[in-house]
Amino acid sequence: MIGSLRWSRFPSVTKSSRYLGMAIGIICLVPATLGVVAAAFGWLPHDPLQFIGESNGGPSLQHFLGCDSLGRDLLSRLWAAAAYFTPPGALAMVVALSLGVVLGVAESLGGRFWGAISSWCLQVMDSLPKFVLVLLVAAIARSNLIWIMAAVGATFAPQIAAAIRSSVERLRAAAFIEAEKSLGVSMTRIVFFHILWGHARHVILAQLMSLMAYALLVETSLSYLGGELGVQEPTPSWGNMIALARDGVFTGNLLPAIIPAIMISITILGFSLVGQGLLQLWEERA
Amino acid sequence: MSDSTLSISSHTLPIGPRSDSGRLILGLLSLAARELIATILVLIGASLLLFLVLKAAPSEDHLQLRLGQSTSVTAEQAGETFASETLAGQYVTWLEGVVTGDFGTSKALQRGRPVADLLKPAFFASFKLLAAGLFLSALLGLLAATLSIFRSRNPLWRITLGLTSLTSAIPVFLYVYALVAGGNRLIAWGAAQQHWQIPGWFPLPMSPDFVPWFFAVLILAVGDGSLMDMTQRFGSELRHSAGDEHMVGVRMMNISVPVVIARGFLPGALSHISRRISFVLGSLVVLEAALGWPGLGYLAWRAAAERDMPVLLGAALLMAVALRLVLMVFDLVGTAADPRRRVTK
Amino acid sequence: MSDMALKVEGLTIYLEGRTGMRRVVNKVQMTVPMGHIYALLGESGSGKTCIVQTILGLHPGVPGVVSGTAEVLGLNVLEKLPKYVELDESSTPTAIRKDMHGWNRTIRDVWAPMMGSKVTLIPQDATTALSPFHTVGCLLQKAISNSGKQLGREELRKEALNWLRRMEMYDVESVSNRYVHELSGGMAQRVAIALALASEPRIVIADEPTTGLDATLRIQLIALMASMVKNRKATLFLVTHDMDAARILANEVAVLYAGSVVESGPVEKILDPTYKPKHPYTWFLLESERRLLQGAEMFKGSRSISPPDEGCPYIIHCPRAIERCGAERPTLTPEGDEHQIACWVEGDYR
Amino acid sequence: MKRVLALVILMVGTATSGMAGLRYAEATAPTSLNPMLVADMPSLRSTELMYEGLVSPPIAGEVEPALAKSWSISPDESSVTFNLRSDVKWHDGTPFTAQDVIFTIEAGKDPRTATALGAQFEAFELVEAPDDHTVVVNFRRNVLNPLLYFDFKILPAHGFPEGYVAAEAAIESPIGTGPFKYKEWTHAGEIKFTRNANYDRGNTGGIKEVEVSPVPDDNIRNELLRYGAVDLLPQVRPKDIPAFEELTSVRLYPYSTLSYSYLGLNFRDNPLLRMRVFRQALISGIDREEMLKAHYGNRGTIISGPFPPASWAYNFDVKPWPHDRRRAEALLDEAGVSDTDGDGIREFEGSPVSLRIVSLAQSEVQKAVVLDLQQQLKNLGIGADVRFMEPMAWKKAVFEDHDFDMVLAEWTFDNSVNIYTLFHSTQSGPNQNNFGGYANADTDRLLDDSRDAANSEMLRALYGELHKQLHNELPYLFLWSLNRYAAISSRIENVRLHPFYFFSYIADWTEK
Repeated sequence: MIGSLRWSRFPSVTKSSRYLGMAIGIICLVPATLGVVAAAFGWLPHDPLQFIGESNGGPSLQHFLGCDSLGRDLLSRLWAAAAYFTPPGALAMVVALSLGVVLGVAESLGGRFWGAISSWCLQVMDSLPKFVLVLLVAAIARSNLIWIMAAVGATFAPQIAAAIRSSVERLRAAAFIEAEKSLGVSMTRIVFFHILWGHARHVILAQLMSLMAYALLVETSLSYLGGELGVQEPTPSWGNMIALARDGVFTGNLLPAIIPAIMISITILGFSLVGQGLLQLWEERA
Repeated sequence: MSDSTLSISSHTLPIGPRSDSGRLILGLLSLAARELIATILVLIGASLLLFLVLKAAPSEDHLQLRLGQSTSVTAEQAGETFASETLAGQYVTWLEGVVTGDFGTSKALQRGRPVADLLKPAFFASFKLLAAGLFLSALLGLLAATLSIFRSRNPLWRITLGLTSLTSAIPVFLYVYALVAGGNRLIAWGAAQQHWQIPGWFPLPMSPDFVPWFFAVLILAVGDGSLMDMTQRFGSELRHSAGDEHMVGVRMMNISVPVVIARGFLPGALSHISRRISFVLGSLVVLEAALGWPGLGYLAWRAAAERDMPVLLGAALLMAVALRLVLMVFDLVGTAADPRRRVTK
Repeated sequence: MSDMALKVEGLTIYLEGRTGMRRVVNKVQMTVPMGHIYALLGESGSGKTCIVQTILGLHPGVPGVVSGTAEVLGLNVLEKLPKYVELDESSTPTAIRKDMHGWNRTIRDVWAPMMGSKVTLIPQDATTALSPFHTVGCLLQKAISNSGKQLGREELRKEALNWLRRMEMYDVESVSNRYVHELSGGMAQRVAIALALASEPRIVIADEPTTGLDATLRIQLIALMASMVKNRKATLFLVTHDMDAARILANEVAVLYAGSVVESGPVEKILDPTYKPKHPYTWFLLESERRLLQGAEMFKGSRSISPPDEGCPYIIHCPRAIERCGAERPTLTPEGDEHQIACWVEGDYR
Repeated sequence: MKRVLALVILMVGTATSGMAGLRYAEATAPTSLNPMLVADMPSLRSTELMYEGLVSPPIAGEVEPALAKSWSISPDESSVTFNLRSDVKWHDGTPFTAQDVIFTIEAGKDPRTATALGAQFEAFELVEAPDDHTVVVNFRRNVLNPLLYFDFKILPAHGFPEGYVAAEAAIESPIGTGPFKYKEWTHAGEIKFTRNANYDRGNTGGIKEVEVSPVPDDNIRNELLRYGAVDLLPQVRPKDIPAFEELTSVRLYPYSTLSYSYLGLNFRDNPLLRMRVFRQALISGIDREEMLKAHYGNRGTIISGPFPPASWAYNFDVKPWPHDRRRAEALLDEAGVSDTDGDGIREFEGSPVSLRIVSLAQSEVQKAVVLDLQQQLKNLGIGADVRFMEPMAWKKAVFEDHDFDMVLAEWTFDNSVNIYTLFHSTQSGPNQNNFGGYANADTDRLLDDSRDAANSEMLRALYGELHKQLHNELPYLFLWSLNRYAAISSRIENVRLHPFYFFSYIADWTEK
């Protein structure tokens, strides 16, 4: 900053507000994480599939959040849904990361030919609306969440690739890559150590966070809409829980619909806030 | 510039001793021509990708791609001929049909009806909704971004902006659910209490009349993270644009600062909007499906649920075409606004 | 109106860094008479740019000016400036709430009427510092009309082309239709000089105008600037680490080290290699230059700045520091006519 | 507050006034407007608006003249001669002649026509037209009540130059002779009909237009009727009935449809389901009474056999299998289906038992029933996967691909309660009604006999026998028959409903 005149009229976001945002984001992710942990260690209060309580029963000591219209424990279903979503969600991240890294590196460092090819591939992927591509895969794979999430991951590859490309561009501007190359540092090392880890780490992480938010959005939307595209009953998903409890507003049983709705919203908010915080960290560093 | 995905960042424009506007128009025309070619290439790729995804399906769904409108042969015969072709042949046959506006016939939604018949009216309804949603989203995002910068010290505004993030994290389908269930209940309750009359568009999802339509646009503009994304991106674009080094020179020369900020802001903002379209199209599908409104998104969802592949493919392709064209236009506008994007060689 | 173009007194500036408040400029004194060319000499990071920013009102939020005045053409621009830093009893600076409205108001009321007409700037890197959205011709026309002249469209255009010709450029029609990023570095810098002078300013502030240019171009530009400024009888406040430029252009020089002026006076007294410098830092600068030219052995080690809170800022590197230098801060004291020096050690250095 | 809202409303336009005609909402859009291809109730109801048969839809075994003015049955009941109306025109203006009747029957018999009415047309042998307004239909064999075979709708011969009704013809410019003309099928799935000005059978009704719109959400459908956005719901959920009873703007019309719900079983490739003991174990293990109470507020009857309990054919001597968990478990063990590895799921021949249940994703109630069923099966130690599907996909899976083990569905019958196509082994091809591929020689024999029954006493006896046999044999797991209510705005008057075809008397309805 010192050295050349700059007129920055707007002060950048203060540190405290950024960390506040990230902290809120992490807090928002706590309920879902609790669910994943509880399900993984078998700490669910009840079997999420068993009809054990009273239909539309209210909260009680037995059932902390009450029961749905079939008498299944709501809390157990909420947590089990988080656990059920996690592995496919992680798969989406893996697919997006691997595809994005390969294409992004090929595009920005692969020379004319491979650069053009992978840039074309990325543009093709980007020109198809993400959700529609997911719908197509869902229609073929029926309600197999693994395939759906793999498709979500694939549609996010351009974002990851873009993060890598912009990192490479910045490093290029700093004549960093050329310098390293001339020093005989291997390409793999440049790519993985300097670009991916050293420079693009935060922005890739931020993109992965927004991918998770989007994946959750897609899964719950599909499960809510039904049509054998999302998660099918009786497997719990926050989306199909709301779908089954839709009557609530008309019959006065609001809880089974509202609680999953809150879960969806805060979890998506959590992912977005954490992603945003990471992105701001990155922008500030650059 | 931050990480802009979609912008094709460097264009070569010829420089001659012409006036600026002449140069600009000439340059933009040649750029448009080149972008059109690129767009066509990308669209061919997109259709290939869709076709291959469908071929990868374990079922016989892909045979539904056969041509359906020709009357000289029956549908079964056409399907058999189609199935007997090679993979490349099938693709070419299908693409040929698509280019001439023959997307085949619906297999489940309205069996026997040409897909193009279903898509055409749906497209315009959806396009209106999409454009309005994006516009509103951009407008609200710009407003929030500006406020977040100028009023960043005011705790009240910061809380308001935090709440904006919160509202934006709510998925579209939840908004629709709340609107349909809660809105109808509210209207019915008010009517029962004689506070107001039952409006013509009641109950909500029935017709895209103006009021429900406006609510739908609002949902599209806010939900699924749209508003949050816009606010954040616009904010960072604005900061970049306003904090750019040239602002020193601009201010020292008494050139209008807002105009320069706007010109620096526009290309980046447009590229963010065009990236957002892909997501908003997804929200549109959910919105229309949840409301049951006629439109491209509704068709796409119904087609996916009923496994009506010709309709789904047609909808996907149509959306891809629209998306690419809008992208192209935005890129041209961005290039016109910022001379730095017209790199001379 | 005072006959001083620029008068800075006791200017102290704090910046908010990652680790907290940092003092970058410490009680700087400068007076630049009308029509003079004044060079502020110092290495990177010594606080030159910060001083310019504060004088020009280019840095909101950040400058925590605690004390001092800066009069530009007799107007104390810092008078209405809202304070962003205050000192407690133990002189520890703390940031206080930044007042955007007050800042904007000050810019509008104080700076805006002067900037671009009475006071102009030659930026360090013209390719990035000028508006990328306007062609060169357009910018020049704007600058010319900033001077208050009432000219018609065609006259404006002609005058703009004249300015380009004055800057020894060819094919001026074509150049005036280009954007700044389409020019080479040297051309852009010429345009920047033209822009700074076209509005007939009283003061031109040049922020390292020759940095980043190759040697031949640098000399050319310095010569050009010298003739242009002298012809127009403008005051030039030159901020640079380029001693040649200072030698050729300036009447007076101030040497800045770590935010403090260590020596100031007529250029021939301070920057003459044959003249014995008074301050060890000035000597260091000149000696470095001499050794470089003669191919002698260079100084070892870095001169990176980490000035102590108290005492002479140069104490770490100073070969003749005495006890007093560590305890008490030297002030500028007159040393012959118009020559001032901040050093406790009496007598010439070497 | 009031003023602001009034302003909004003014901007929006006034409410429901000015909307003439009858609007009704179905859960799913009709899939076909061709009566030959109709396979679901929404389509059946909408085709009833447009088409007519030779005789009116039978009610209590009686028919009235429709396209035929009069008829005479040959003494041996082997042929019927119809005198057709000569003043009837198709909606496109072409006159209606005997050729149309001949075409319809020929097309119905044509194997290329994908119709579910094949068995009905199978009964006809020779159709002749002595002149343009006379048709003689000969039966393949003697039938009990020949007129009841003529409730099919007549299609225009000039609309189908190929000579049969292709599956693609589902909506190709449908033309009929009925009281309403097809106007348009919007891409939203709404179908609009306008009054056929040429229709004159001496009716008194005055409804100008009919519009059907698909509204999948039960609650929204109810709200629509409650606030006058539609005028008619063909069927309301039992649990919503109390709410409608309170409203003065809506009248409930109970109509005893001849219908029941069942779990269809696929006999094709599941060796377990082919075992009668296993099926009996299932019917004993499922608590149907509890389900009826929990999900339908007990508005229905548990059934024991293949006939709707409101029909003349239902054998009340046969009692439904009682819920008996212990018996079910004993039967399962007897069938060799037992839990050998103690994981709660029984194994059969070494592999765990798992059934694929397919259901329409139509409503929450239906979903709840299926999930309840799944849970009950699980409690019996039988695993079950559920797939909720959209209508067309469901139809394809069940009727074409036979890709299921168990399906929750419902049959609605006309007065003849002819179950021949449901259980006869010859009716198990694609798109035919015996989708489960059930084949049993005894059942086939009884069905054949019943088709040839000489008089109604005999038929009743044979059906009683059949009822008993199928009760034991369990080709379906028979569940219950629900009480039906149509809810119609009190704006519509003079309403009379046909229990099966529903809109048969709409030409007499009037609107206020």
